[in-house]
Amino acid sequence: MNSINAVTKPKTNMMNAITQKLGPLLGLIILVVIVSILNPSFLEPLNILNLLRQVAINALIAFGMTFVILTGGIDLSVGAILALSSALTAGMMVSGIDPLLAILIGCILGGLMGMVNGLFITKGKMAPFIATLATMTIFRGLTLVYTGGNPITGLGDNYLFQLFGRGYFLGIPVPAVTMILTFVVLFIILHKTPFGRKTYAIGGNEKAALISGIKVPKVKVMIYSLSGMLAALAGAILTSRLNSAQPTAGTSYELDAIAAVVLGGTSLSGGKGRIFGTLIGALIIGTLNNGLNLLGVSSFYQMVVKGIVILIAVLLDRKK
Amino acid sequence: MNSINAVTKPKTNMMNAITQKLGPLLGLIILVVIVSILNPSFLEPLNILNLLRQVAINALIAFGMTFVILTGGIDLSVGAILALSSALTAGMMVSGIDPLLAILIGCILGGLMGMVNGLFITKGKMAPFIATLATMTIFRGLTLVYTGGNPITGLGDNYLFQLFGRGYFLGIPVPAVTMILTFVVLFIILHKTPFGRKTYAIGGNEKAALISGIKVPKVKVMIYSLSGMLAALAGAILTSRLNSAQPTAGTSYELDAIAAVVLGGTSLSGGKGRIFGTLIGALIIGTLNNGLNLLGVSSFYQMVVKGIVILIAVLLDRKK
Amino acid sequence: MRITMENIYKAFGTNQVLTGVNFELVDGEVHALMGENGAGKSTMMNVLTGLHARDKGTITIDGKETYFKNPKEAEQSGITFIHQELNIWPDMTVLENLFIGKELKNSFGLLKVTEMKALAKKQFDRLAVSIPLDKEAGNCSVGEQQMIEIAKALMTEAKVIIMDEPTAALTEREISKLFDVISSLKKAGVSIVYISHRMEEIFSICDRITVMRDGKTVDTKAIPETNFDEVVRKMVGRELTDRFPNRNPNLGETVLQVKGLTKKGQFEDVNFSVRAGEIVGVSGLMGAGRTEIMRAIFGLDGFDHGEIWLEGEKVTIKTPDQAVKAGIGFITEDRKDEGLILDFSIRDNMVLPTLYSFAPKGIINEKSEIDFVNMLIKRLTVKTESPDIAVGKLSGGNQQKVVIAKWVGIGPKLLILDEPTRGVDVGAKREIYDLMNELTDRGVAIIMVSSELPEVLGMSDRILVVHEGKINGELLKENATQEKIMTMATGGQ
Amino acid sequence: SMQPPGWAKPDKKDSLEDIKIGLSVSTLNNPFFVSLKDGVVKEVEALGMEVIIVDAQNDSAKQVNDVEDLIQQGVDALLINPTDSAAISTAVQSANNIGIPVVTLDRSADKGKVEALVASDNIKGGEMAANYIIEKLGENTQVIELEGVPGASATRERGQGFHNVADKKLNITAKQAADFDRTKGLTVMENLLQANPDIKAVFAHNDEMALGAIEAINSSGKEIMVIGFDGNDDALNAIKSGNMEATVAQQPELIGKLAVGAASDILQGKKVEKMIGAPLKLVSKD
Ligand SMILES: Nc1ncnc2c1ncn2[C@@H]1O[C@H](COP(=O)(O)OP(=O)(O)OP(=O)(O)O)[C@@H](O)[C@H]1O
Ligand SMILES: Nc1ncnc2c1ncn2[C@@H]1O[C@H](COP(=O)(O)OP(=O)(O)OP(=O)(O)O)[C@@H](O)[C@H]1O
Ligand SMILES: [Mg+2]
Ligand SMILES: [Mg+2]
Repeated sequence: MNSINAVTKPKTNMMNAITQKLGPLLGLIILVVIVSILNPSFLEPLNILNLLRQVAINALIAFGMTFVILTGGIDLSVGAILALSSALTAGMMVSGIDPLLAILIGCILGGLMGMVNGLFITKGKMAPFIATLATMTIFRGLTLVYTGGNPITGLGDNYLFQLFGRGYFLGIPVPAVTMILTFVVLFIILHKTPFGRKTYAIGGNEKAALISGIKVPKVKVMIYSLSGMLAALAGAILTSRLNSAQPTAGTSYELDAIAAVVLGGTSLSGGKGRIFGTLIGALIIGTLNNGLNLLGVSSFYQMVVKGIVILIAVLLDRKK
Repeated sequence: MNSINAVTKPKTNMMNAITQKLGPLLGLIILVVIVSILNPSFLEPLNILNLLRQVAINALIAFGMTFVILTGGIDLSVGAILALSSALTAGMMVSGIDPLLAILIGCILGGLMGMVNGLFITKGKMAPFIATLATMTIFRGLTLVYTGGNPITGLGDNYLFQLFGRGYFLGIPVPAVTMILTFVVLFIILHKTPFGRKTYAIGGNEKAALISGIKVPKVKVMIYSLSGMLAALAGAILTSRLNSAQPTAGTSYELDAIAAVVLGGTSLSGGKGRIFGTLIGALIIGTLNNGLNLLGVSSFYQMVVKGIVILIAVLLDRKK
Repeated sequence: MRITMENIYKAFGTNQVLTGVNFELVDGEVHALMGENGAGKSTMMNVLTGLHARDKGTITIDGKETYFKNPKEAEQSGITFIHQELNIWPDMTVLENLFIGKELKNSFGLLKVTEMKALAKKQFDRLAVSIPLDKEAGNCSVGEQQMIEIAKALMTEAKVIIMDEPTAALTEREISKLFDVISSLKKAGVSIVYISHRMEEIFSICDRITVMRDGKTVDTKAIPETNFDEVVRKMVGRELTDRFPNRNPNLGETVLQVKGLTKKGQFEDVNFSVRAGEIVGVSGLMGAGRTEIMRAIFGLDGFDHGEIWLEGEKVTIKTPDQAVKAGIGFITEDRKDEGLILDFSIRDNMVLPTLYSFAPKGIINEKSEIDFVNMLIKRLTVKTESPDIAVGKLSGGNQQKVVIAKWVGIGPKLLILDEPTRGVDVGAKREIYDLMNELTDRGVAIIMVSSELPEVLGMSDRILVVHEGKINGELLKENATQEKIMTMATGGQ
Repeated sequence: SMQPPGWAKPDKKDSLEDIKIGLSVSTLNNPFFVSLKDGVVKEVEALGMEVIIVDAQNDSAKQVNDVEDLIQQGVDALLINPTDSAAISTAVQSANNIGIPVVTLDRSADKGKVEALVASDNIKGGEMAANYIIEKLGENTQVIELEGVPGASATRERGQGFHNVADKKLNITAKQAADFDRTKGLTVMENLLQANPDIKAVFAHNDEMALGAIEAINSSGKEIMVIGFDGNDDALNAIKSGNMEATVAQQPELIGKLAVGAASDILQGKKVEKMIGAPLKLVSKD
């Protein structure tokens, strides 16, 4: 018995390691297979391109959320930041500022809003949950004040701006390109630079990180700013896609982003997880949304199915 | 300098202790004073009664949330449980079951939904945030499936049922009476019984609690069940107030409940806080809602003000 | 590097911790810093390295007044601190742990992983540890984690290394390796501040010793000019005649019997028994699996097969509450993480396992609760102003007493003590030993897992030696020696 | 008891000089209701009265609270735009108890005494949309229906009207909720286009979703007729520019205006119609 065990152990260990690394990816593949069997049109190239485009917004927000969650925090304000920065960007465009410049400024403004979160959390020593819950309400309120509850339209017909959300680059939807480029940059930052290590270190053991000379407050402020900036970037894509800024844009996007991060295997208690997982997590959610639509599942049941998928995915992840 | 400090110190300490105990209450009093100066009709008896009635629903949910947060958890599904149990209760009433029996069964069903949360969190070892996020989606979906998206009406005209949400008992709105009775019972449980001590201990240090022989999973399951049951009770009040079950009832009530708990001085990391604070927290939120309406503040600015008040309150609490 | 700290004051709130402490460190010396728990040793070093700001006093380094703003600055100036509390990231790999906050990067700002690996390998070789670099640190035993911390400190090429209880979690083998490293560092001109509660070590490796009491320096002496008793007297403020009390065990019935306990990869075929009134010492090398065995008995982690018998009856213990009901108490090796709720009061901590006995009608009777707590505080001589003080504010020794009190309170049949005196000063240690004696006199059976050989030899009636998850031998007190235990611990007979 | 205690009841009205109108809106996050509110405000100002506005943010329970708060402020008449007609009943009854007249806008109340309902007929609007499609593309055309927020009364009524006609004469190949939201309209439409390549027309329960669907259709390069509901500015522009086929236009400002008129009539003791219709217009390019 014992000798057999000794032999099999490394194997199961390796298996475990593989499923651990591939867990979310495996989930995605299973999902894709099921959906395409039930409705083959899912696999049509145009649908895949659409899917990628739809996923981009959630993925971008979830990338920022990954950093935040890795530090053991949470950012409930991303949806509100998206809405506010989108409204401000559209406002600038309407007032005649060059669209790409407006997007740039919008992203910076988003970053500043994130920075406000970061400062409340570090200087104000507030729990991230409650700090970003409060700023969420504030940013939402400000968006409504700024827009008067009406969408902002008349954004002109700048070609580059339209491309930004609706165009194709080398046959790939521009938002998907943006998402992939952002992913690559963030992947390198997270896994190949000291900043990334610090992110993990803060989430893994904040006190020890502080003692090790990591400027914890600075890193956190940067990470919440990054999260805000990415939300604003997602907002710019949305603005271009809708050719308008919606006052209620991004409602409950924070929950989708958090779900993507968690489905990707990142632990909500911080210090553990990977941004590649988040990409997969976002694709899982996107595939679910797209697939359930294609299958004609009523939106009521869609909610039930989505919740169950999240439960199962996380449970399987825990079991390993 | 030093000697002066040494002399004044004990005093400030006592002051600190007092503001710590009374912090939230002080905040409430300040708020009430400001609102009544700006609009004296705030203090009219009927308005105070209305306020109490309006607060009851949030307070009941927040009481359960207090237990959950004290263990270091969170329950995002309370709003959805409220909606689902309310729909089921109304369904039973329409099908002719005695209204009070229906309410009782509804509360038990709410407790069962909470128990599902508790089991996922303990047996499934899931983070409370993600487990209750998933069940929130599921319960919402089920509510829509059950109601077909339509409100359930035709609840008959049982006098006791109408009293439950709309009536008065000894001149006090019945929901407020329910709230106060529940508060007293929960206060005793939390501060005077072993169960309450265990709740704190789990939040203070779960491992140490487990090793001290506390049945952590059992206590947690009971607490999530309690939270579900209180949400269902709140749902019953709402059903009576609206004389119908609304498929989208309780949307984002979880956030209001969490805000009430945190405003009441309970720490989101668990182990620290008081249910009396939660009552005050709910009254603060209620006063804000009612007061801002009375002052004619536009709903957009109301959101901004509410967010800022939460930030300030929590910041002041941290400073002590 | 020459460091002088003069007349340093430091208070946390109203708690005046350092009250005019003086300390001097010269090149190439190993300087012991001793004192009771809470004397302020760690705090003084935290002030030196900039983790805490001083309230008053001067710090001179190489003749120049220097105040670091944060530990990183101190490290850059050549002062490295191995903290008492392990600074480990359990979810990160050993390699990542070694380089946190000081990763090597190339000109693009990217990590240089190969270089870091090579460097880490070199340090590990020097310390003769063989922990895989890609193992998750959380899967390392406490001892291994301690070695990671030491390696991390050595890597900084520091001129001064402060070691705050570096050996608390180590067994003899690793300790002797560490001592080799210390002497070679000394030869290279590195000076070391060595904080420890293990007396033997101080006299074998240190050059000078500074004793602290109540936030003040009592004395600084060269090691040859002082002796064991003098140091203890200065630390505790009174004479301490013997380190261990006399044991006159009066053995009763067998309380616990473990038969063939096995858990794959952790321990195998563990058989032993403990009698009422007996102290069974459990010794072994770091990571031998002693803690795992105890956790399994207490129902914390399951086991694959085997039987547990209590007072002649076979019992099933799947969860700690069943163990508590059966009359077993477990004092874990990690007091802060598993033993106490640091933010909670002494009272709240002490009554945790006995809550129901104060609430016969469902409501807690606070008066009987307070009486009970006061009785325990008195009986275990916990030094505190009030039972309502948060345990986190007590000194290490007193914290340990609170944990023990918690279990004494249930009226246990069997107490499992895992490293009961880790990080506890000599005075408090003696009090804990007295307490163990008192308990066994009243018929309690005790299992004491300990890495401190003198303690095992001094307190046990019988000694079990664990080697790689198996009990490799059993020694009676009369014929046990350090050498015999070490041989068995390393697999010999 | 179902009545507040005597000591808590407000004092009787002071004077009828300066008339205060209370307006409770279901939400102001939506241009339609913003226009409705604007209509009320303009008319109130024109008549020299005062108005207090509260916004229920689509929460029925909040709306009941809001109405209580309005009553508390001593309004002389209540204009309520209910989030839900069943849920608002109790609030209407509270107003009835104190004798404050209630006019509802856009939706009615199931119970309680409502002096007048000012609304455009959503069911009829749904029918108009279906008939328009039949008229343009003939019977048995494949259509998709984009539904509003599940459970919202506009969703139910517009859907009901549309189905009244379409179930018999059109082929509804798919229907999905897009929550009255432009973003969702876009993604849901993208997905539905994938599953239903042969559809010829889309009926959206509001213009926001219709405009989202149009973005999806444009990037798919297909020719599909989109019909919205509401007639907001964006939609009218889209129709003018030929992007959108048609919309069942409501006149929210008019609804607001008529409601204020009704209220002031009631306060002056004049009789008013129980049901005041605000005309619907089917707006198309031609
Ligand atoms: N961050 C802090 N905040 C408040 N009090 C503190 C803090 N750090 C230490 N103390 C208090 O300062 C006193 C001295 O603690 P310190 O850790 O320096 O003792 P020590 O001599 O290192 O003891 P030990 O031998 O137990 O490690 C203790 O009473 C402790 O409670
Ligand atoms: N949390 C853990 N996860 C996985 N492996 C662990 C864990 N903790 C300890 N181990 C491993 O289990 C083995 C036994 O560790 P254990 O703590 O029981 O040893 P010990 O004899 O008590 O030594 P120590 O003095 O270090 O506490 C070691 O090889 C260790 O690396
Ligand atoms: Mg110390
Ligand atoms: Mg151990």
